[in-house]
Amino acid sequence: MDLATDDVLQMKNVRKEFPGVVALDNVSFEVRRGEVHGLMGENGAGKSTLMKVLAGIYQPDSGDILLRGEKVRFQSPRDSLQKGIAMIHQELNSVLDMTVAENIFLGRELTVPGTGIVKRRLLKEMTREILQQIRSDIDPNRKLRSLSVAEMQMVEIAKALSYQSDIIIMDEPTSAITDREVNILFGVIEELKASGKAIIYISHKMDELFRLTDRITVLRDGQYIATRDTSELTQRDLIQMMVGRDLTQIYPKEDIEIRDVLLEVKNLSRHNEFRNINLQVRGGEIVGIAGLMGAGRTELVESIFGARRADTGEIRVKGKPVTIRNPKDGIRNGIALVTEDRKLLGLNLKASVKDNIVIANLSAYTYLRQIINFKAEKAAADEKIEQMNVKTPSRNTIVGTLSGGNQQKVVLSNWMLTNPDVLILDEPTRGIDIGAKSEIYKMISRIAKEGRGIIMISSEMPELFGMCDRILVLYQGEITGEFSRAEFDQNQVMACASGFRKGEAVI
Amino acid sequence: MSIRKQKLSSVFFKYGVFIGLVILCLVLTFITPNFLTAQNILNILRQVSIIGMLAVGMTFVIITGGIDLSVGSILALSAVVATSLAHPDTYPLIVPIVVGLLVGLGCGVINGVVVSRWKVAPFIVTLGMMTAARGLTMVYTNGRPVINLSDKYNFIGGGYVLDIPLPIIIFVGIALIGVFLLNFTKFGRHVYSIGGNESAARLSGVNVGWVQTGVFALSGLFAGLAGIVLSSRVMAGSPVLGQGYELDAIASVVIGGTSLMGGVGKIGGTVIGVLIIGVMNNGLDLMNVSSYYQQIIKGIIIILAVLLDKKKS
Amino acid sequence: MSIRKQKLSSVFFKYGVFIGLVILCLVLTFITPNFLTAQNILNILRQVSIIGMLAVGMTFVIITGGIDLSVGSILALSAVVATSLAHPDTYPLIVPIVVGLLVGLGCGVINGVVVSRWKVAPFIVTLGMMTAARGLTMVYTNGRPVINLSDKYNFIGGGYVLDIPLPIIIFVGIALIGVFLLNFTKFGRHVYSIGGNESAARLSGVNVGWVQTGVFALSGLFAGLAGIVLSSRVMAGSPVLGQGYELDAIASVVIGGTSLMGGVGKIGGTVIGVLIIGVMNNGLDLMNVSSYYQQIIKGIIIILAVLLDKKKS
Amino acid sequence: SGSQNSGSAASGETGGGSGSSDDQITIGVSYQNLQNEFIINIQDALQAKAKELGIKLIETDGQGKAENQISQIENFITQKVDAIILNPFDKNGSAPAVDKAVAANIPIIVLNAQVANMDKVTTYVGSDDHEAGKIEMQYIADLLGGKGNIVILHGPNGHSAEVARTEGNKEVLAKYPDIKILAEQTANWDRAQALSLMENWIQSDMHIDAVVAQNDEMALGAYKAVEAAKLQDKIKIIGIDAIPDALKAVEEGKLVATVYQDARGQGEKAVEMAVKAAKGEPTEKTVYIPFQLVTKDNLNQFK
Ligand SMILES: Nc1ncnc2c1ncn2[C@@H]1O[C@H](COP(=O)(O)OP(=O)(O)OP(=O)(O)O)[C@@H](O)[C@H]1O
Ligand SMILES: Nc1ncnc2c1ncn2[C@@H]1O[C@H](COP(=O)(O)OP(=O)(O)OP(=O)(O)O)[C@@H](O)[C@H]1O
Ligand SMILES: [Mg+2]
Ligand SMILES: [Mg+2]
Repeated sequence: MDLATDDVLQMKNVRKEFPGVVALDNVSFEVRRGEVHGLMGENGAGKSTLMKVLAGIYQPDSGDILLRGEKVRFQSPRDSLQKGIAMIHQELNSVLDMTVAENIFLGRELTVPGTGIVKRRLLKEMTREILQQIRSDIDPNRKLRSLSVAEMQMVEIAKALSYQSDIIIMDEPTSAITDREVNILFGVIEELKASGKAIIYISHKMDELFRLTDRITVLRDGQYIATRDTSELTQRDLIQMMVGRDLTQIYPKEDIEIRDVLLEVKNLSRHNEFRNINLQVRGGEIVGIAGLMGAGRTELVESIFGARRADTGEIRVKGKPVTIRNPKDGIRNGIALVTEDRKLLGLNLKASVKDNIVIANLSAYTYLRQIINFKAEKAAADEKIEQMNVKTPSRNTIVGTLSGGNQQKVVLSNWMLTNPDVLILDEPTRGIDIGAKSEIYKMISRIAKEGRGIIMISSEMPELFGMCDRILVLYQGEITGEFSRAEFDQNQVMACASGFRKGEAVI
Repeated sequence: MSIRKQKLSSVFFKYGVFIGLVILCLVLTFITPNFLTAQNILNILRQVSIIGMLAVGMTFVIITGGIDLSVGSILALSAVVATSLAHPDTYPLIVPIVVGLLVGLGCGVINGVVVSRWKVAPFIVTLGMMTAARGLTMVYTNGRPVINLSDKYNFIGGGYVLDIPLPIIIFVGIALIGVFLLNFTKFGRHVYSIGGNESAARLSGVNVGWVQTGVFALSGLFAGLAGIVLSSRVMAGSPVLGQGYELDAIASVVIGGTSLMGGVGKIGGTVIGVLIIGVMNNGLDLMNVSSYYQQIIKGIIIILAVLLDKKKS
Repeated sequence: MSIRKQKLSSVFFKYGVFIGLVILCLVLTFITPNFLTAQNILNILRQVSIIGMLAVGMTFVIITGGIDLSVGSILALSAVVATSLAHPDTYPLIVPIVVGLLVGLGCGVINGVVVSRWKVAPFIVTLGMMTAARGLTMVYTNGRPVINLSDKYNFIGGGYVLDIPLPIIIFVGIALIGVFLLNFTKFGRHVYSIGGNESAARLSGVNVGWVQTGVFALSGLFAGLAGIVLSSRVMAGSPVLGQGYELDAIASVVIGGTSLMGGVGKIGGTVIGVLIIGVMNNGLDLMNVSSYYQQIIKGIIIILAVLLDKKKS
Repeated sequence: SGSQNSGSAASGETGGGSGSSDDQITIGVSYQNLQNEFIINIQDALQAKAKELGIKLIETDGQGKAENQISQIENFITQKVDAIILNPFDKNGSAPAVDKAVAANIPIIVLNAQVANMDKVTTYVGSDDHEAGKIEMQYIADLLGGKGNIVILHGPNGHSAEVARTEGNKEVLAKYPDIKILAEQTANWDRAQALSLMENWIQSDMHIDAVVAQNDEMALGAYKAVEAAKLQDKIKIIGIDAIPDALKAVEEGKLVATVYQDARGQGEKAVEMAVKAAKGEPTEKTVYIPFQLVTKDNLNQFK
């Protein structure tokens, strides 16, 4: 038997049901030694669930897992870790008040035999070595809380690698790290592959999958669609398989008449976050903000909206200076902010679709500003569900049970109901599949067409280039460049994002 | 077949606590002949009315993800202040009532402001208030009950309207106000939204500080009212009134299906929770079960009720 | 200048509660001549030792994000069972001690199992246990204190070793065990990790159920020990022992900087918290402040200490 | 009522530092629980007497916990008080406090309730709760003519007064086989609890002839339930303590009687004995201040 092509892992006819959802319906899946196996599918297709079954987090309702030909049952993550399966989870899973070393060795602390006493110094040393492998020099004594999101993600990656597992699952590992780190990770993956390990790689980013994987398996609606060699696939085939239809034009950019200035920001500064920011947004215009992770983009827009308070500077809405001290002021002045983290900041996951859609504009559906007008509220919610094409069983469905893309549409609906002049979108498509993405782009275009101004933060260059009329680039809290549509150039924008001023000669 | 079975059990879990109450009542009806009499039902309702008022306010606090340990002490402080103004031939009845309510409201507002402005955990703030308000009550009365109250004042807790004891009517009123505020107003919606996701609520323009202050104020206000009714029922403003009531109120709320994590809960559930505890106390007394065993049973029921409720989801 | 100022204030906030304790002691030394005497210091330490033992166990529970309301009742149950085996000329001393500890441990394990297997909120589980264990205590003793204890048993709470009261030595021992477990062992790491991020801990292979059971077991065990020491100190196994102690223990833990949200906390902080409450009680008694005002002051201090601590971050 | 005057903080005197430096006599007092009206009455008498005699009082509140009282006695010893007055919460639990005072050679006067080690006490001033339990039960037994059904409302289980009063109740009952206890339960000295309990008992078809409450608060709560059920002519209710509210109720015929305990006498005597002991003068071993039955007939003596 040729070991190199032997299936190290087989999942057979796995079924997993959650109340009201069949997350996995008879899915089969094989992984070989020494391959990088991509897993693709729309939001809610069941990718994470399948991997969680493999990692022992969920127990399948039926179906088998064969590891190196042997049937296994995992009752807990511990079982699966012990059998050589490690996972980098889609959501960050760090203990923020513990140190890097403590996090990496959590659950398998080395102890003085028979005493339970942790060998602290040894673990720190080992941590340093592990971090070395991913060319990181983070101090093992630092608390996770003091790290940037990207650093945290790197710690998680280091942790998963340190198990020396045969199978490593990576569920969207690059959604929060910068290009430099992505490249390091890819290097590590190549090494792992060369040493005969199997990597299962989940991502919504096509380019990564084509660059990295040997084979790709596609899931749709909890069902297995197909597994193909990557080399045989085109992007179009893949989308076809995922979405079940052809998606020709992803970016529906339209020419829209640019109108008067709606929002003007002058010399806005906030200590340690951003300095002397000037920007304008006109009706019908989509202004992009590019920059690396940690450039201060989120902080800037949060200050414009009122979620933070700027130290100095001026904000004008339709020419009139306004004071914005809290989100309420922002909303009152016609500004809306779709936050970057919808689960943490955007939604009440325990409440219904309807309640989430109307919350920011609830006053409009009341008598005497307090008593709720149920009829008006329902009508508004239904209208938005229809308009935004939210796929939900009913308006009373609990939002937490919807897929990511649909949750994002609920957030958008909520803000559109406030009828904003300026809509700010912070990473509006992060972690969202390509089908849902294209729908959200369509909505953004439509919103611009209504004469509203849009600010869009994104870490994905193609998205900014595809959608924006103008792009501002932020580097360490300062604007280093502004580009009009005609000037869009990947290299120039990247240079500004890395600290060069626009026009400064960088080849 | 299997679908029907599933449906049945899902009905059971959905209305689990309510069905629990019904079963409890049925059992008691068979065991003790005097359980199901109009008089006894009125008894039970009157007995639960005080804890019930506290529990309605507590429901709001718990839905926002908070907790209020101070209601028992606030009840006592309001009671002694109100009764000290309710001697015969002094002030008109409205004075002790309004002042008593204001005392409760004031304590609640202090709780709310410390929680929302200074961001101290509600458990700690209300633990501090619990201790301090009891101390104030003692200082105000010098440790002695306030006695010699006017007949009008005593009517609040002891009187009847259309043969129904007044405390029951007041409790029902408070419960209805609770339902109205929680389910029919913007304020109520904001209460849920804060408990569900405070940051999201803040970013959606909800004035989190106000709403938090509001729920503690409401809880304090209802505790003040409960203090007036209780002191009137026992015809004395004793400074030791209401000790330990906070735990009964919290237990009722939780038995009624409101999660201590916040975000979910209903006044209707709380009322059922209050009734379960009340019916249980009454039934065990009717059966002359020793108070020792009553405590054991009560402890177990608290856990079981929540367990039953958990199965729902 | 400004940097130095910032540094100073950051030192103050970092060791805020400790500095608070020092200031409190200095003030009392000046006001009351009898405060800073060896005898009085030993007094204070002996007086805080019972709450101290409970607070050490409570620290573990709170760091995991839980809470244990049942320690006062477990203390009483262990005390009455232990004393009932401690009459002169019956069993050797080891028997009441071991049985008393096992009772505490058993109750703690039940708490832990219900929390970790059945996923009921710790507040509810321990509220139920608080009620039920008190009832059991009453049933066991029929409401009467267990008296007539052997001299050996009475030595535990009343004796001296090298001129130091034994309860102090036991408390210091428990605190050291607490420090060891929490900071030097794998178990301690897991305690922090569960409080910091339960799902992360689970995904890292931490056996969350075991650790949760472990912390409640520990809290129960220490409560059992506290029950033995207390009943020996008062030379009687009274069924009303320890009522309300859970709140003092929780207050001490929180004053000491442990967050009710879980994930952070130190035994050292808890010891300081315990001392602050003890010194305050002692000082106010020495200054002859009325117990009513003492309550008010205590309530305010609980809130202020936490507020001070919050400013730290 | 409603007076804002703090009880103990302004205790008697203010001048001078604390402790034993001056020649003024200092007495440490540990009350069982200052949330109890009767104990507060004792406190008032104590304070008044101390003021009259120019004594400095250091007062502490055991808050219903024996261990607190032990701690407080320890504190008194540190403060080198001249004498200690202990009003024990728990017959057994507060006893170690006496040992400590004796070991430190400080005279200890035990007030109002007994301790297990009475032999070590300098002086006992008080009444016997056991006696009170007997008096109330005897009166009810007489009223019922030795035959009938009663219920008993207990104080908090394990509380020394509850223990002693129950013993007294039962001792008398032993002589009357025809008096049946239909139910007995604690209402924790609390009026509201007694009220609910009594309401429930009345529901359960019991034919109650009398309610024996171990204090007046509970008796008054029980009356409220009885009145609401319009049974006030059928059920006789008795309490202990003779608090003002109860005296009024006796006058109005709501309670058949209460049992008077002389708070003032106890408080005053305790201070006198403490002063004597502090000065090294001999004291009586026991100063017994009897309970007295209060009925409509002798009511005026007690107002
Ligand atoms: N714990 C859960 N309870 C209920 N439903 C769940 C749970 N976890 C997942 N689901 C549902 O199962 C389906 C599959 O979800 P899963 O997270 O596996 O999708 P995914 O392919 O990883 O999507 P994404 O690309 O957004 O990460 C979705 O409909 C989701 O709502
Ligand atoms: N709550 C916080 N506490 C401490 N540091 C923080 C906190 N939030 C953010 N930071 C730090 O502030 C910097 C900016 O963070 P952030 O990732 O929000 O920037 P950004 O430009 O909005 O990036 P992006 O939007 O691409 O994620 C980072 O260094 C981050 O670690
Ligand atoms: Mg996923
Ligand atoms: Mg950001």
